[in-house]
Amino acid sequence: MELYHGALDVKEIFNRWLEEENASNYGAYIPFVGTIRAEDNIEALSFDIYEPVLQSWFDSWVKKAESRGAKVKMAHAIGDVPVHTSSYISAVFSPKRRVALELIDEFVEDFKANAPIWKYDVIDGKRIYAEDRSTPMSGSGLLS
Amino acid sequence: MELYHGALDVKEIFNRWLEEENASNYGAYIPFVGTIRAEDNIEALSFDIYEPVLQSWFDSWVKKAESRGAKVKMAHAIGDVPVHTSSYISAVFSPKRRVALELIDEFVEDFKANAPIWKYDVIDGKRIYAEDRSTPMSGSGLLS
Amino acid sequence: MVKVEFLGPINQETLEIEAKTLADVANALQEIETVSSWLEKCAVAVNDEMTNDLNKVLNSGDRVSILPPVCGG
Amino acid sequence: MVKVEFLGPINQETLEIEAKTLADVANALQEIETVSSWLEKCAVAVNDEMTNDLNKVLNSGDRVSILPPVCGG
Repeated sequence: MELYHGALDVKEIFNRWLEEENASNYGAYIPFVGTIRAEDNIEALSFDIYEPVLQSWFDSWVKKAESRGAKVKMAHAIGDVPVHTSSYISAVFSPKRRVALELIDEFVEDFKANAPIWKYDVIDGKRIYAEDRSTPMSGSGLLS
Repeated sequence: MELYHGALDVKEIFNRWLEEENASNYGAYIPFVGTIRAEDNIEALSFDIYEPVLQSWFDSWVKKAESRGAKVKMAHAIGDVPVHTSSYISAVFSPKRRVALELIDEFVEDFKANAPIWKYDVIDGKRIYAEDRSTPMSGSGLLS
Repeated sequence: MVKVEFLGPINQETLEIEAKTLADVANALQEIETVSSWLEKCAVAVNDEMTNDLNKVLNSGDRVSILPPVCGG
Repeated sequence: MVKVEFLGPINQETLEIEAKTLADVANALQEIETVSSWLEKCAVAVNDEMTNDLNKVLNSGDRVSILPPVCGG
């Protein structure tokens, strides 16, 4: 798991991950690259991350992938990420195509629902919590 | 659609596709990279392609993707591709994550089933048709 | 005369045959030993367009392609 | 004493409170105006481990984290 301040260097990350698994004999490599769209007059998105829980979440996915013969990787930005640059890359490596296609879908969807990351629109230099696009993590409401 | 003699230059292709769509305002970019696994004593896989029908197949996917606001790209190797190098890259660009994840799955699976490409194991320099891993295209048996 | 070409692993040179429809092509190919066993698992294109219609009318100079089972990627 | 920290957009400094279980934390937080409206949609971690157990026993020095709705990517 890799965290960066500001936008990701997508090429460097993609290329390095490719090289890291060059000799691992995986048949399928599926990265997912998330890029900030220009919409609603935003200048950037901004992210807070709670790293200890993100690391546990990621570690559990490493084990889940291993049990299916696969490997997962991810990188995410902290702080401001301007429009048309990238905040998120995840990837699956697997011997088999079907496992890779299923895993990238599950991994990205669970990331959206349960990775402890908070998103803010940046408009006129102000940081506004993206409440309407945010999802309560599983187990929410315990203290209410 | 891009066809190459021999192994693909994965980094060049990934990076160039990223740049091509840099200003297109897509939020999700999902490439699928297919790499030749070392197994069953093969030295390489080798591919024949019938380009006119492959081009029609690909063009119909371009339209299908467009109707969902997305874009598809693909590259494939012709001839011999050594183990641990790549023969196939396809990619989906889409504004939305769900469309991208669904489309890459459908695109890759339909590619495996209906792209007019024939695969051979290369063992001791001989080219052996991979009959047991091959799938009759839809409409097969018309002349039998 | 139409041209019939055999793609990928089918070990058969291009043929020129008389045929008014794809059904005529089917009848001709079923008589050729090296080819007949492939037909069950082969798809067909006419002038590079895939077809499912055995009654498709052929014109002189048309190209019929025989496509055996595929495995790209 | 346990520490209660509020993550992401919740505008509340870390608190130190007396609590023997998470239920005690719940009772305390429900009394704080800036925090109570968040609780319904927040998940909870104790010492960085997510939990669903309101009866979870807390020891002095434990850290309780309050995690509001997320949106990575």
